[in-house]
Amino acid sequence: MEVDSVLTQTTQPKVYTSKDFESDQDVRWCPGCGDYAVLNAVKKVLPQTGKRKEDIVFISGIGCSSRFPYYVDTYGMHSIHGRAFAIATGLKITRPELDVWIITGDGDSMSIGGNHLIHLCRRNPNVNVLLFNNEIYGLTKGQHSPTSEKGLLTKSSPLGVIDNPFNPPALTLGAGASFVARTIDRFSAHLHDTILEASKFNGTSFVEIYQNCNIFNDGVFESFTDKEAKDDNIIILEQGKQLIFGKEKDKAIVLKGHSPEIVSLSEVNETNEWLHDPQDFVKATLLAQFTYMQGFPRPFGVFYSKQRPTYDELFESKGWDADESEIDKVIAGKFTWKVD
Amino acid sequence: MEVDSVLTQTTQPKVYTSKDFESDQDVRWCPGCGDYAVLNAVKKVLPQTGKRKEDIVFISGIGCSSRFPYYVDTYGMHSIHGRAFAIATGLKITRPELDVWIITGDGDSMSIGGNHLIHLCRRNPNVNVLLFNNEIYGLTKGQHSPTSEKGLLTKSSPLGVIDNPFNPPALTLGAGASFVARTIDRFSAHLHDTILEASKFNGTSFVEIYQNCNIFNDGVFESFTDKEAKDDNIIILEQGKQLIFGKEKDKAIVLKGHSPEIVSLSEVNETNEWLHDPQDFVKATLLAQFTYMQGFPRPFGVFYSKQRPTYDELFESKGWDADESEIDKVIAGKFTWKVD
Amino acid sequence: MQRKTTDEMTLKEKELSSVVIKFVGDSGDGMQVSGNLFTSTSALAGNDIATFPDFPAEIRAPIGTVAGVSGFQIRFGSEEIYSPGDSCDVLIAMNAAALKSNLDTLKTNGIIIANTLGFDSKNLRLAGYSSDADPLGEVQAKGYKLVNVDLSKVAKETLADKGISTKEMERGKNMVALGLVCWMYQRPLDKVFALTEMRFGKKGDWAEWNKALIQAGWNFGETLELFNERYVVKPAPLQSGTYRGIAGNEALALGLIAAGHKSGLKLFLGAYPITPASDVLHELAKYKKLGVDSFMAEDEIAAICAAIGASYGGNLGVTVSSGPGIALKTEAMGLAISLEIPLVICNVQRGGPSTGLPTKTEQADLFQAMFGRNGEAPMIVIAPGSPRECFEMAFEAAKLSLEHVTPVMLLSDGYIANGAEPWKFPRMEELPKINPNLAKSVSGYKPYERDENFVRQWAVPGMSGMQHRIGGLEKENITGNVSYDPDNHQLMVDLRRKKVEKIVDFIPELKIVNGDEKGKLLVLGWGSTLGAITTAITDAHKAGIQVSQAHLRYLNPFPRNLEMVLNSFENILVPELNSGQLAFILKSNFNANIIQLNKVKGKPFLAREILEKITEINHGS
Amino acid sequence: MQRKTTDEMTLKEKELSSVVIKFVGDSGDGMQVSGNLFTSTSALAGNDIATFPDFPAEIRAPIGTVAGVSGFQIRFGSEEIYSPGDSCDVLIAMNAAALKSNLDTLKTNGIIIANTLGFDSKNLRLAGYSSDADPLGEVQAKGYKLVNVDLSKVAKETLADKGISTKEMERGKNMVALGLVCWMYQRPLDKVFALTEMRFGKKGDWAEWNKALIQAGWNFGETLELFNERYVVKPAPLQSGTYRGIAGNEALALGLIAAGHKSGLKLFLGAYPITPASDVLHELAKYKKLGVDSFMAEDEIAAICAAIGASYGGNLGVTVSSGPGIALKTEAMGLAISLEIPLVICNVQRGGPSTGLPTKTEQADLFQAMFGRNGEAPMIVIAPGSPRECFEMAFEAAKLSLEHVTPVMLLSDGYIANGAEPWKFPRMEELPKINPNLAKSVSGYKPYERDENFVRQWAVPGMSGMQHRIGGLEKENITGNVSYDPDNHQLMVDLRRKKVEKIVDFIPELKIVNGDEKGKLLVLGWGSTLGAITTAITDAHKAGIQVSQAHLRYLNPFPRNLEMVLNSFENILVPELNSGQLAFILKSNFNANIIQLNKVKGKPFLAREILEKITEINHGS
Ligand SMILES: Cc1ncc(C[n+]2csc(CCOP(=O)(O)OP(=O)(O)O)c2C)c(N)n1
Ligand SMILES: Cc1ncc(C[n+]2csc(CCOP(=O)(O)OP(=O)(O)O)c2C)c(N)n1
Ligand code: SF4
Ligand code: SF4
Ligand SMILES: [Mg+2]
Ligand SMILES: [Mg+2]
Repeated sequence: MEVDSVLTQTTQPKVYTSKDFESDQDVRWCPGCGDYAVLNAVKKVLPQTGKRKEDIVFISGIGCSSRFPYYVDTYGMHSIHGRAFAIATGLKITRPELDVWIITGDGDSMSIGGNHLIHLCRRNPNVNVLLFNNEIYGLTKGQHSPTSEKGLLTKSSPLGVIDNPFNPPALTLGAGASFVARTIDRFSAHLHDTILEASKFNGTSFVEIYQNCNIFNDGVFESFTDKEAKDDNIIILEQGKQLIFGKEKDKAIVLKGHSPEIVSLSEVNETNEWLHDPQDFVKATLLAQFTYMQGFPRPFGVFYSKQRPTYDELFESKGWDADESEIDKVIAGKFTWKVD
Repeated sequence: MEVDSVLTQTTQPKVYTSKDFESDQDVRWCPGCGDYAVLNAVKKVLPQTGKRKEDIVFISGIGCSSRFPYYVDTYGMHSIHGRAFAIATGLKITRPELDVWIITGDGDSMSIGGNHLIHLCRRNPNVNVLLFNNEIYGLTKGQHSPTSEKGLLTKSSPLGVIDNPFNPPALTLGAGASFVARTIDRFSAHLHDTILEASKFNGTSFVEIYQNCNIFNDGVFESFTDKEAKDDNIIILEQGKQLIFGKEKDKAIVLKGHSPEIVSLSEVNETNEWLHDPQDFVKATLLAQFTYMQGFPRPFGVFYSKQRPTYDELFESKGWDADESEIDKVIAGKFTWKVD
Repeated sequence: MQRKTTDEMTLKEKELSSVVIKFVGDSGDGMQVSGNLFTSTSALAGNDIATFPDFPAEIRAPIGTVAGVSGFQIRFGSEEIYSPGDSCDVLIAMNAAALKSNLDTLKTNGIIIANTLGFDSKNLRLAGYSSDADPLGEVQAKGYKLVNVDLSKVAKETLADKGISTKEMERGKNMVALGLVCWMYQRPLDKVFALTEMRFGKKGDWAEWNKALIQAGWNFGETLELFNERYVVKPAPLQSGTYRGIAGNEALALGLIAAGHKSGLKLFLGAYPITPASDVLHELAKYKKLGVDSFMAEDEIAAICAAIGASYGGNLGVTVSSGPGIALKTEAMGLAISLEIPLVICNVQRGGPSTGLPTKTEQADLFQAMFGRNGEAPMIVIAPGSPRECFEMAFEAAKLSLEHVTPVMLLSDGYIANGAEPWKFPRMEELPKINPNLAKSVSGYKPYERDENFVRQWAVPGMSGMQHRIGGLEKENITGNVSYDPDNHQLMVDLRRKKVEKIVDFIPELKIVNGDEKGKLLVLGWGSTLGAITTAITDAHKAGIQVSQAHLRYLNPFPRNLEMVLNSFENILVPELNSGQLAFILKSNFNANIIQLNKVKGKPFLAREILEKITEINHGS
Repeated sequence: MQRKTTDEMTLKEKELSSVVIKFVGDSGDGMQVSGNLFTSTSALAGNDIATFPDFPAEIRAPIGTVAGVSGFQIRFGSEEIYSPGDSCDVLIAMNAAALKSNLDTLKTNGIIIANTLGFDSKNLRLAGYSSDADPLGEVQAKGYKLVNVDLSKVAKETLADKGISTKEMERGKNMVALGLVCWMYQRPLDKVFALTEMRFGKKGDWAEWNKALIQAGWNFGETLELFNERYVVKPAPLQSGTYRGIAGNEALALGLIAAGHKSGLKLFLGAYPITPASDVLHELAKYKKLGVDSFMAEDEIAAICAAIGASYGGNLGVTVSSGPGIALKTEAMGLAISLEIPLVICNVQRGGPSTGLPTKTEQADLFQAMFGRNGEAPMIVIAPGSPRECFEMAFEAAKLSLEHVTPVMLLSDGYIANGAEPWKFPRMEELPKINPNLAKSVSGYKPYERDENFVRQWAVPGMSGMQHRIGGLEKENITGNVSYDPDNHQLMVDLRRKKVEKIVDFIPELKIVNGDEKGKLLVLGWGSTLGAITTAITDAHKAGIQVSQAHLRYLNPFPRNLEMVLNSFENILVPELNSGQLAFILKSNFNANIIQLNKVKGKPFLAREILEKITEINHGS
C-alpha cells in the first residue's frame, strides 16, 4: 500500500527536546495570555511520550486556543468550530498508532461541540483532550461561554449571564468519561504533570485547563492563583492522599456518609477519612460537585482515571486483509447467472 | 398587538377529558408499539394540568416517537431531527405562559440532539421532556442508538455495538438537570404518575421512558416487565421510602459510606439505611449508576427533583414596554447633528 | 370447482417481448420475497430485467390499511429493459388495500390476481372502502381481467399436515402466488426451487414447505381454468457473461469497496442513518473482515468530520446521506474543499424540502451539490444513471477524489438506490488502478505546491519530515501557512476552481447514445432518469420520431464537448425530477434552446411522460 | 527647533472637495477613537462622510508587529461621498508596522504623519524591517510628503504634571494626532471638545486631559513649520435634517427593532457569535428593557431553531450569522420554508470558503442563499447596499417575512457591517406599519389555506380553536396534514415557489439611479459594492463616459422590470466580490450581454477598478 511504503521510510523514535517541537510560525496570542503556558507545558510533555514527531497529531476547532496546532512541529489540523472531536475520532480509529491530541476552548467544546464531546467520552478512543477554559469567547472578542459564571457582564450578556454554567468534570463524567482532570495555566508543574499523566492514559483523557484570558475575562481564576487567597480556595488531588487544604494545611474534606464536609484536620478519623482514589467514580462525581459548592475549595488534579477498552481497540481497524479474489466474491454476491 | 387581540378571544380553562385531546389523525405506529401507552398516558395527564388546549404545545424531532404531536389535539410541531429542544426553548422563553412538551427518541435526543439536550438541562426552562428510549432507531428501521447495549446486533452493527451506551439519567444530571425520572411503557400507572409529576415540576423535567419497539428491538426491557423476573430486576423509587425490591420485598439497597450495597432487608439499620430523597443530588447520581451496575435492580421513578430558577423566569420576556418615542431615541443614538 | 388438466383445454400460448408484473400486499405479506425470487428466476431464464420495490411510508401502519401496502414491481423481457415500466400487465393483490392503491398503475385490460381472503368485509373496511363497495366487481366492470384465487386456502391445504398454526400456514400464500405466476410465464420450476433453497437454505421445514407451496401455486395454474392464455418471454439478447442482480445502494457500496482496494487505501465510511441512504452503511458494515471501516456517528456532522479525519490520516474517507443530512454537512464540506483532501460525499436524494418525502425519489439536490456552501467552494459533482452505474460512479468518485486530492459529491437517488437490474459485474483485475497523489519525497515538502493539474501532494501523519499544519483559514499558496494577503486569496480561489475545471481532462466526453449526432431534438438527462428516457427514446424511434439521447454523468465540470453537443441540436429537452435545476445551470453556461420537463411528485418519470413531450416538441417544430 | 507663529509664515489655504485620511497604529494605540472623533467632528462641520475601520486579524498580535496594526479610514467631503476612498491623502502612522502595511494605500505625493518614537530600531525590527532599513528615508525618496512628529513627546509634555506614569502619558499620543489633523483641516476646536466630552464624560481626569492633548496637537500644527498648506473642506450639499453616523450592523439591529415594534410582535434574536455578525447580537442584547429578546444559543443550529420556535409562537424570529454559521443553518432553513413561518435570516458575509478570512469582506454567499438547501426550497433574498440601507432592508426583510409568512434571507457583508456613513434616520411614525398575516377568525381555520398572494394564515399557540400540527414532512394543501400524494407534492412545490415569485408585486422596480435609461453600458451591482460603483460612475460621468447605474436590492425574486432594464443596454457590467455569482444567475434568467468584474481578495472594490473596467468597455465598444 502506498501509505505504508512511504511510512516505512520514516526514522526510528528519537530523543527530542522541547525545542524540537517548535514550529516555524509566530505565536499570535495576546501578550500575557494563559495559552502560552499550556503550549510550553505541552512542548515539554511531548518528548516524554516516546512518540515520533510525525506520529503526533493535534486537531483543534476554532478559537484562540485552537490556533495551538500551528505552533507545534507535528502534524496538525485547525479545523472548524466544535468538530475537532469528530475529526480526531475518525483519525484515531483508522490510524490507532498515532498519538492524537484535541485542542479546544470552552465555547468550542461545550457550546457548539458539546455533542461530539459527550460522544467522545462515551466511546473512549485513546486521545487527549486539552480544554482551554477561560470562561469566555476569546477569538470573537468577549461573549459569555457555557462556563461563564452567572451574572457575568459581557457583550452578549449586558444584563448578566442567566444560563447556569456547565461543570465540565461533571458533564464528562456523566457522559462516561474514563479520565477527567483539571489544572490551571499558572501552576506550571501541575499543568505539566497533569498533561503528562493524561498523555499516558490509555483512553480518552479529558483535561480542563483554567486559562486566563487577560483581555476579555482577566482574573476569573485569580482566587485560585493569588498568593494570599489560593490556599484556602484550592485543593490539590493526589492519589491515596487526604483532601487537605488551607494556608496552614489545617483543613480537610471528609465524607459524612455520602456527603462531603469540611472539617479541621484534627477531626479526621478512620470513619470519615477521604483518601483520594481516582478509580472511584462516586468520589470523582463528588469532587466535580465542589466546583459550584459554596465554601468548598476548587479541586485540581486527576478526578477520575479508570481504564476500560478503548474505542480504537474495539474498532479494530485493519488494512485490506483480503486479496482481490475476495473482493471479487463480494462483488459477485450470492446469486449470479451466466448468459452465453 | 395583533397576537394579543386574537389571543384574548380565547375561552377560559375548561374541564377536559382524555378524549378531548384526540386529534383527527390516524395513529400510525406498528401494532404493539410501546408508543401507544405513552400517548394514552399523556392524554390522561393533560386534563390534569389545568391548561387550555390552545396553550399546550408539543414539539418533537424526527423518529417514530416524534410523530406524537400529530396525535394530540393541541398545537404541535414535528420538527427536524434532534432540534426539538432548541425550538422549544425559543418558544418557551418568548411565550412562557404556554405549556411546552418535548417529544423525542433515544436517537433524536442523545445522538443528533445531544448538544441541545444538555444545554436544555443546564438552562432549565420550564418544559417537559419525554424521551422514548427503545434503544434503537425505529423510524430508519433498526440501527443501533446511543443507548443500545454493547454487543447488540443491528443492521448498522452486524458485529455488535462497540460504543459504550449513554446512561440518560447520568448524562442529564451531569449536565445540570433539575428533574430526572425514569418510567416504562408497560407500567401504565407508574407511567401516568411520572408524567404527571414531571408536568407539575417548574423547570425542565426529563423523563426517560423505556419503550418497547416490538419490530426492531423487541423485548429489550422484558426483564423489567416479565412477571417472574421483574421484581428482582427493578426498584421503584418513592420519596422518603427505603429502596426495597425482590419478589419477597426482602432485599434492600443501603449505603455503606458512599457505596451502594444490596443487603437483605433485615440488615438495614440506622447507619446504612437509604431513604429515597429526590432532592439529594449525590443519591440521584448513585441511582443513575445502577443502570449499568451488575446485579443492581433498575430504578424507576423520580431520581432527582430540585427546583431552581427557570430559564424562562430569568429570561424575563416581555412585550414592547416602549412606545414609539423610545424606539426613536434608540434609533437616534447618542450623537446626532443637524443639516439645514 | 371443476378441474381439468392442461391437456384437456385449449390454452393459448402468447409470446411477449416485455412484461410488467407487480406483487402487492401488506407489509407482512412477503411481497419482496416473492418479487425477488421471481426476478432471479427470470434472470436465469435469460430475460433482461428492471425492478423497483415500493415500500410503505416509514412507520408500519396497521395491517390491511392502504398506508401499510408494500409492493414489488418487475419488468422482464426478451428485449433490453431500461426501467421497471410505467404500468403493469399483472397485479397480484393480496388484499383490498393493495388493489386500491395500485389499480391506477394497471394497464387497461390488465390482469388482477386477487387473493380472495384479502377482500373480505374486514379487509374492505381496513382499506377504506364503504361497507357496500364491491371493488372486485368494479374492476371487472372496467374491463380488467380478474382472477380470484384463494391463495390462503391453497397454502393451508399445502401445509395442512405440518403441525403449524393456521396463521403460520397462511403466511405461505406469497409462495403460492409466486408458483402461479411462474406457471403463467413458464419459468422452469427446478430453477425456482434452486433459488428457493438458496434463500431459505436446503434444510429446515420452510425450505421444503416453500417449494411445496410454489408447486401448489403452479399446479393451481396448471389444473384450473383460470386463464385462457399462458405467456412466453424469450431470453433477451444480453451480452454474454456472468450477471448478478444489483440495487443502486448495494452497487454504490461495492464501488467504494473496489475503489478502496484498488487505491491501496483503507475505505472509511462515516455515516448517520437516513432514508434512503442507510443501506450503504448497512452494506459496508458487513465487510469489516475485509478491511472496510464503517463508523456510525452521532450525527451527520460528526459523520463527515470523522471521514475528514480518516482522509486526513491517509484513508479513503466517505460519507453518505440524503438531503437533510447533506444540508448539515455543508460547513464541513467547505472545510474539505479548503483543506483539499480526498473525500467522497454521497447524496442519495429524496423528496424535499426539509424532511419532505423520505421514502420518495427526487433530483432536487443538484443546486445544493453545486452551490450549497459559503464562499467560493467548487466541488466535483457526478451522478450515476442506473443501479449498476452506482458501482462505476462510486468507483469514479473515489478515483477522482484520491488522484486529484479533492472532495467529490456523488448524487444518487431513492429510485436507483432501491431499484435493481441485472449487472454484468466486473472482475477486480478489469478495474483501473487508483493512484492517490500521496507525497513521495520528503525533501522540501510544501503542502500546497501543485502539479500541472493543480493537484497538491498529499502528506499524511506518520510520514517523516513532512509535518505540517492545515486548516480552514485561507492558506498561503504553496506553503499552506495562514495568509490574509488579498492577492493570495484571489490566487487560491482561482486555483481551487481551476483544479476542479481541470478534471475535464480526466472524464469522458459526452456521447450520443441513441439517435443521430445532430438533429432537431436531443433529450439530455442526468442521474436516475436514464431508464425512463431510454425507454421513451426507444419508443419514439419505433414511432419514427427523430430524436437523440445523451446522458450527463458529470455535472461539475461538464464534459468538454457538451457545448458542441448542445449546438448540434435545435432543441434540448431536459427532463428532471425537480423544478429545472440542471436546465438552470445549462442556460447560464450555454446558449442553447433548453426545454424543461419537470416532475416533482416523489416518483420517477414514466417513459410515457417523456415520450409525450418528445412527440409534442416533434409536432411543434 | 525653531518656532514661528502662523502669522509669521505664509501658510497656503487650499480648498478640497474630498479628502481621505487614515489613522493607523497598533491595536492598543487608540486609532478607532481618534478616527471616530474626527468623523463626528467632520459630520458637525457639514461634510458628507464614509468610514471604514480596518481591524487586525482576530488575535491580538504582539505590539508593534504588522499583524497587530489597526486602522481607521475616513473620507469626508463637500460633495456626496459614496465610499471611504480607494487611497489616502494622509496617513497618520503611529509605528513602522502601520506604515509598512498601509503605504500602498497612500496616494502618490500623499502626506505621512509619522510618530517618531514608533520608528525607533525596536519598532523597525518588530515591523520586520532589516536592521539597516530606513523606511522613512525611503518614502521621502519616493516623493511622499513626510511629517515627522514626536507625538509621544508632545503627549508627555502635556501630561507631565498629572502624576501618571510615562506609559500612561504616552497613551495620549492618539489625541495629539487628532488635534494636529483637526488643525490641518480646520475643524472647529469647540466642537471637537464637545465631542470629546460626550465620549469621555465631562468629569474625570481623562476628559480634561484629552482636551489638553488635542489642543496641544492643534498648537503643534499652528506653531510649527511642518506644513506649507492647510485645507478647507466645505459643507456638503446634504439634504436638510437630523443625522447620525451609522455602521451597517448597528443599522441592521435598529431596523429589526423598528420592524418588531411596527408589527406589534416581539422581536426575538437567536444568535451564535461569529465575525463579522456578532455586533448585531451585542446591539440587540442591549434593548431587553424595550422588549427585545435576544438569546445566545449553543450553536448556529440552536440559534435558528430557537428563532423558529419563537416565530412559531407568534414573534418575529430572527437569526444572524456569517457564512460558516449560515451553512450550519441550512437544514433548519428548509424546515422554516416547509413550515411557511416568518423568519429573518441575516448573513453578514465574510471571506470563504470554510473559515476563510473571518475579518475580511466578500459577497460569495449569494449562491448559498439562493440554492443552498435540499429539495426545491426557494427563499426571498434581499441585500442592502450601504450601512444605512441595512436599516431599511432589515425592516423590509421583516415586513416581507411577516406579511407573507415565509422566511427571508438578508445578505450584508463585513464591509458595510463595519463601515459607517451619515444617516438621516427616520422617525418611527414615518415608517410603514407591518401587518403580520395572523389568523383572524377561528371558524374553519385551515393552516395551509392561502390568499391571492399564496400566503397562508398564521395561527399561533394560544389562539383558541385553531390548534393544528405542522412539520417538515410534505403537507397536504390547505389542511397541512402529512401527505405522500404525488400530485399534492407537485402542487405544494409549485405553491411555495409561486408565493416567493409573487413577492415581485410588493417590491419596488429597479431604478436607473445614475445616467440614462438606455444606452451602451449599465453597471449593475448588488449589496456592498454600491458605494464603489457610485463613485466610479460619478467619475466616469466626469470623464464624459456614458454609463448608467442600477443596484439590485432584491435578488429573489428580481424586480419585475429587470428584464426590461437589461434589454435597454448593450452591455451589462456586473461587479461582484465573488467569482461571478449574480452574473451566473442573470445569465440563466435573461438574454443579456453580461460582463463580469470579479474580485475575491477579502477587500471591497476600489472605485478605480470599476472605472477602469468601464473605460475599457467604453473603448472596446
Ligand atoms: C461555525 C462557526 N460559528 C462561530 C464561529 C465564530 N467563533 C470562532 S471561535 C468562537 C468561540 C471561541 O471561544 P472558545 O471556544 O472558548 O475559544 P477561546 O477563543 O476562548 O480560546 C466562535 C463563536 C466560527 N468560527 N464558526
Ligand atoms: C438530519 C436527519 N438525519 C437523519 C434522519 C433519519 N432519521 C429519522 S428518525 C432517526 C432516528 C430515529 O431513532 P429515535 O430517535 O430513537 O426514534 P424512534 O424512531 O426509535 O422512536 C433518523 C436517524 C433525519 N430524518 N434527519
Ligand atoms: S483574547 Fe484572550 S484567550 Fe485570546 S489570545 Fe487574547 S488573552 Fe488569550
Ligand atoms: S418501528 Fe418500533 S418504535 Fe417504530 S412504531 Fe414500530 S414498534 Fe414502534
Ligand atoms: Mg474560551
Ligand atoms: Mg429510538
